[in-house]
Amino acid sequence: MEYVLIIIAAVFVSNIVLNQFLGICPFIGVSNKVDTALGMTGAVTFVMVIATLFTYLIFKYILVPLDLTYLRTITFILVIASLVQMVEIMLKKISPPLYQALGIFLPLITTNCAVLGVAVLAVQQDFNLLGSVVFAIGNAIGFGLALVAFSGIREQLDMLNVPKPMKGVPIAFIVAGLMALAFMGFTGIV
Amino acid sequence: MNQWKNFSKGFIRENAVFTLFLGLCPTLGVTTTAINGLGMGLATTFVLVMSNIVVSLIKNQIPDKVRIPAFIVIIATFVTVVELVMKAYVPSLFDALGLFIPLIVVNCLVLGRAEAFASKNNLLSSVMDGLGMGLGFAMALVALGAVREVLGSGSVFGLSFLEGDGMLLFVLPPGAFIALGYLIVLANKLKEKTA
Amino acid sequence: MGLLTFSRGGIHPPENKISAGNKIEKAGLPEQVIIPVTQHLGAPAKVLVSKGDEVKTGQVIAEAEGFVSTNIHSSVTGKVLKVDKFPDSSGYKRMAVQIQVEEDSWAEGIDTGEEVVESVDGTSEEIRNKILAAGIVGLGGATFPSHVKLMTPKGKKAEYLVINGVECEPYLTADHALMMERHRELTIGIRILMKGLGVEKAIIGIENNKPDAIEVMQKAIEGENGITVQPLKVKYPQGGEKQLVEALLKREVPSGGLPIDVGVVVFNVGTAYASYLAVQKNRPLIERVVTVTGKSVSKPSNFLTRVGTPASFLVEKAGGVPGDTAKVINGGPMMGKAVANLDIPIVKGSSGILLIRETEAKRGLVQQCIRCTKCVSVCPMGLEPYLLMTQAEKEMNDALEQDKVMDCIECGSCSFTCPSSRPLLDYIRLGKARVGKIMRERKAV
Amino acid sequence: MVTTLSIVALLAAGLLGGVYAVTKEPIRLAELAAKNEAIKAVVPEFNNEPSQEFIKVASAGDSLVLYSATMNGSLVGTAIETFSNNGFSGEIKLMVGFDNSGNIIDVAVVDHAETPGLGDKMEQAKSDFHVQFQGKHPEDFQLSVTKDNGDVDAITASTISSRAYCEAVQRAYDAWKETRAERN
Amino acid sequence: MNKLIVSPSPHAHTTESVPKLMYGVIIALLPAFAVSFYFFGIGMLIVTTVSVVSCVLFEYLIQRYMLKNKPTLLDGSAVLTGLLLAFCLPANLPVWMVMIGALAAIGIGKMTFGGLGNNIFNPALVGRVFLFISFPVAMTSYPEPGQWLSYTDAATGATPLGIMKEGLGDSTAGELMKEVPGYMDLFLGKMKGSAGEVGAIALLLGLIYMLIRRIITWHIPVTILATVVVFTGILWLVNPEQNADPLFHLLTGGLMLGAIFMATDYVTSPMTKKGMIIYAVLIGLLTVIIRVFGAYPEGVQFAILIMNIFVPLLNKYFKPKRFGKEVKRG
Repeated sequence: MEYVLIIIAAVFVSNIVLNQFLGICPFIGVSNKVDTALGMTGAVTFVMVIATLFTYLIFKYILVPLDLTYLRTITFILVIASLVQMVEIMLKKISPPLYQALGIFLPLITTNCAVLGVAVLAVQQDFNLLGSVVFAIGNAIGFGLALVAFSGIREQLDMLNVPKPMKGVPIAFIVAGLMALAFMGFTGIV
Repeated sequence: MNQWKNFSKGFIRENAVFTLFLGLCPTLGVTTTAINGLGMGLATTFVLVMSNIVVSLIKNQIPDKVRIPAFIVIIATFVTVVELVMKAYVPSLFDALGLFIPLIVVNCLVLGRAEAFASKNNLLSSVMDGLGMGLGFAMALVALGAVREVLGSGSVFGLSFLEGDGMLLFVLPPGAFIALGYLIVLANKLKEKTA
Repeated sequence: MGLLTFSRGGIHPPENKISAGNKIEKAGLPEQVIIPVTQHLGAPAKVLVSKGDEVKTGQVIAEAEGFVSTNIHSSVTGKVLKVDKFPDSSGYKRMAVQIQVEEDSWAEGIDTGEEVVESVDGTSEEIRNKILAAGIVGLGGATFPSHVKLMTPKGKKAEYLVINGVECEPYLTADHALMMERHRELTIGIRILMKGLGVEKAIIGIENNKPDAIEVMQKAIEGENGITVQPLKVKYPQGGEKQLVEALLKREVPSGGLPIDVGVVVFNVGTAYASYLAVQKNRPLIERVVTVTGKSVSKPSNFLTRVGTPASFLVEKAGGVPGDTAKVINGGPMMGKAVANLDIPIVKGSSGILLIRETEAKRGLVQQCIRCTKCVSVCPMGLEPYLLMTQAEKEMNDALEQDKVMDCIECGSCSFTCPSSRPLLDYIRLGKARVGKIMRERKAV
Repeated sequence: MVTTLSIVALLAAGLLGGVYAVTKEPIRLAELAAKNEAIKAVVPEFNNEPSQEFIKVASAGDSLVLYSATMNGSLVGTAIETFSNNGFSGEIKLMVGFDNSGNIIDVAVVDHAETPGLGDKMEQAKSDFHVQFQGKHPEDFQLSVTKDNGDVDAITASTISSRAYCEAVQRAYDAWKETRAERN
Repeated sequence: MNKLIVSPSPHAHTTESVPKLMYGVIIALLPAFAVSFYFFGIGMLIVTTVSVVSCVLFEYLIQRYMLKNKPTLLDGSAVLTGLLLAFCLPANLPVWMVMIGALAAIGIGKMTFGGLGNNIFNPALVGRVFLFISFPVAMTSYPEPGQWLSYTDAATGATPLGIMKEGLGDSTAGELMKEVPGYMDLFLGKMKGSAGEVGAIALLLGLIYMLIRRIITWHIPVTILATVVVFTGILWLVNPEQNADPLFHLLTGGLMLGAIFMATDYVTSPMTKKGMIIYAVLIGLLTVIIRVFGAYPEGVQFAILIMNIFVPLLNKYFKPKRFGKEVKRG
């Protein structure tokens, strides 16, 4: 039950994009088409969960015992960067179709602050190992939900007559704002 | 002249937030007030200038293959420096900016400048570029913070001019997105006029 | 349980069947006729006559060229004035034969008598040949050569013959009049078509707004084996063959397919009547019933008209062009074509000439789509016209194809129903043309 | 290639180690100062280091921290860091100061996530909500909102936040009572 | 002969038009307006007038001076937005707040996207939620019904839903029911609430009118209400002490107004029947989830806005049943 609540909270109540402002760049950048958004979601989920798992272990069993917590930021980003590299190489070998689908998104993920953000939040909030992984899964779902819904809206906007000055990024922000406004309805359900 | 260009382009023409749409997470996340915006902007500027300096100094020593990891290490180092210094000397601001200080590491603006500018230009240009881009970024954050503060809390830089509250929406996440959306439109108009 | 009808969408435009109940009148002979050699879908027929030739009524003046093509006959007796390009019903200049009318003397071998010949002789092949020789095409408007439809493709089996007596277009009453006055001949025509197809069962579908026709036909088929009359709920476009087959048999013709894919062949009542004349009387298709109507028309009528008669001749007969006429339509208001003038000739596919007043003809100001979903809910093919229109506008051809633009039957229900007066069908046609071209090119590769 | 990267990493580590060493003490002091600041807000003037002299009391699966403030060695007040999990948006952390007979001196908010404009009025800087607690003794001042027949006037349109606030104060008082013997 | 018009088929057109549809909805809102005028008097009139006038004015100004389009005021959509916005505000809301709400509704919710037909979110709801988040205190103090000319502070307070939300936990639903008006009053609209959302009976009349005139179909409103009844019914059966009964949920708050007039907004609801049903079921579920588990006593406005987000996806993945897919060729 506790884990279900973690997921609900991460997906709806404090959605990583709409409430925490993490991962805005891909949210704005990779959301023109629903298909791309789905691909990005897959890639982010993959990396986010693995990265959170690794960083959690490193933090708990290396940095904390050695009193090196001030190296958190630098360690985490290196872990994530090398993870992305490894995932890329492995995917290419193990599952070319999956690589085809996710490959182009992988390099973008290194600088996706949602991944680093979730890793940092997971250790900050003192979850246990399973809790951290569940937390990462929840946030990945939250990211995906916002991204895919948003891309649906943008696909529709492409077919409508958005005023010229609003086209592109500005209207995307307004839509994101209104999405965040709607999501405020979830306040307090967990 | 040339250096002035390197410096000034970051304000409007290549403004990180309004034109290049980089570093949006902190832009939205910390700008509940103008002060927070300024703090974040300056912290980012520091990291940006320092990493630009280091990168332009050692650009010839770094093999291409490990360029990106090296840059990330350099940036992360300066981010941690900022983190520690702020924690020690301005703890309240550090609390307000929270998670977004470590996240400067993944601010595409910083890595982007290191990669696109500092690794190809000399020291002085890189400093000017970092300073301009950073201050432009800070300016955008202050602008957004000011708008949100005025509308949301009825105050500017903490000075209250309104009895009671403003439109709370602007302090909250939806207001951040909406205010930024309209600011970008405004900046575009401005750009058209200056161009 | 209510009456049968098709399941998706549909609309109820005002019926305006002003000329219903009027007897079929002979239109008589005009001074000149212009007979296009393309009055059917498929390849134009090859002209056999030239300027100065004397032709007799019912004589072949152009010959089918290829499988999907059919014969063209002279509808009058007289002298060929010209073989040239004339504007056809849609305004395009097409090859046609202009004949100065002298008299009405029929070519040899044609039985011009009125007595009904009951017994249907000959094999199905002989029937097909007679139908080809008589130049019969689908008279519902599609003008697809009928002999082709009678050839069941390999691997398919025809099970039902469906006779289309729906006449769902507002205003038009030609089929209605035919059922009322030629029910006997019609029934024999159905028998002929059944034999030609080798099917045991035939269903005549008639909309419920023609109770007299239903009654008459029910009487006419008494004692016939395997023929039934099925009254249908009034709903446009029930006359579309896919809709009709679904309404009667609950079978859905697959996307991109033909009724024969579900074991059905559909013929219009007019075609069945023409088949009777062709097989039993050797009479080629040179005349048909044409409704001339309109709210201001003084004598709305159903004319038995020779092919090639100028529309103006018929309109004069119906009392002349009313002063408030703003639009002339060749066909019904939903699918007919607006024409630029009345010089166009009546052809095999002409079911009516409709004169519309200014108030009716006006299209509303096109406004923004408000996504009211009315077009989606009326589309009989289950398409999304609002979406197809935008996709066509933005030339999103892949999306158009994916969203089945080619399934559109161009019934116009969407444009009819749009409260924003958006030209949905216009754009969808454009999209169909583009996607059709792409698909053909792909096939060619 | 690997060497350059190692050198870069080594230099980075060196720099960081240096900065860390320099800032370590200021960071500790800053954290202490923050705590003392909160304690100072709710108890009379003291001259000890209450943030160093604390006891923990278990309560509702978590623990409260009691800080004793002394002036020249005699107890002038107890600051209790308390909480409620029933806030509008989760946990609320308060610092409640008690005098030696159990009267509330003042209440300050340490941390909360309540809605701006509504629940956040519980902060001292934003409204006078806290004033009504000053000088009251929980034994004869019912620590619940008037709607629930208590003595606390709730923040407008924020009954839930007000309730949580009362709950946290009550929890602090319970802890104060429980540890009374042990402190004196 | 005059010059003939030549245009592609069809040559017949419906007599419906956008203004007719919009004014049809406005007519359907009149009974609810009458009820709420009866209970809230002059304040209701002021809020409604200000809201409608500001919406029309903002739309005109934005079209004229910012978008530089030809203003399309007469389509009635701005009037409708203004009415709907006013209907979900307390009758004692300060005039300037109403104007801000109208600006948010028309400016952000509608014209930013290009005006009628382009918006993703229901404009009236954008205005309403904007105000609700921005001015939470003013937006949650409702006047007692039956005050005609002015409202006294003492007689303002929470809606029946608000009383239920705050009371449950410490009291049982049965005890709380004594603090709210009886069912008959709830049905007729005699309760604290937003100006136009009281008066279930009047709103239902509006629904019937719109169904008869075929302005909307039953799918969305009926499904939402049914979902709410089923879901709250289950909760009530499981624990009647801590959950209000389905009838209470049905008659209170903005549920009727939302289900009948807001969720059915053409522009922001799905295009297919299947999509509509899913959309409506989820609105019903979210409404109850927010009401029962969330922080706010009322959830229908949020629920509709949330589902507005997913309408493009519903449209993308729930297509109408195409003709002739079932039978495979050959």
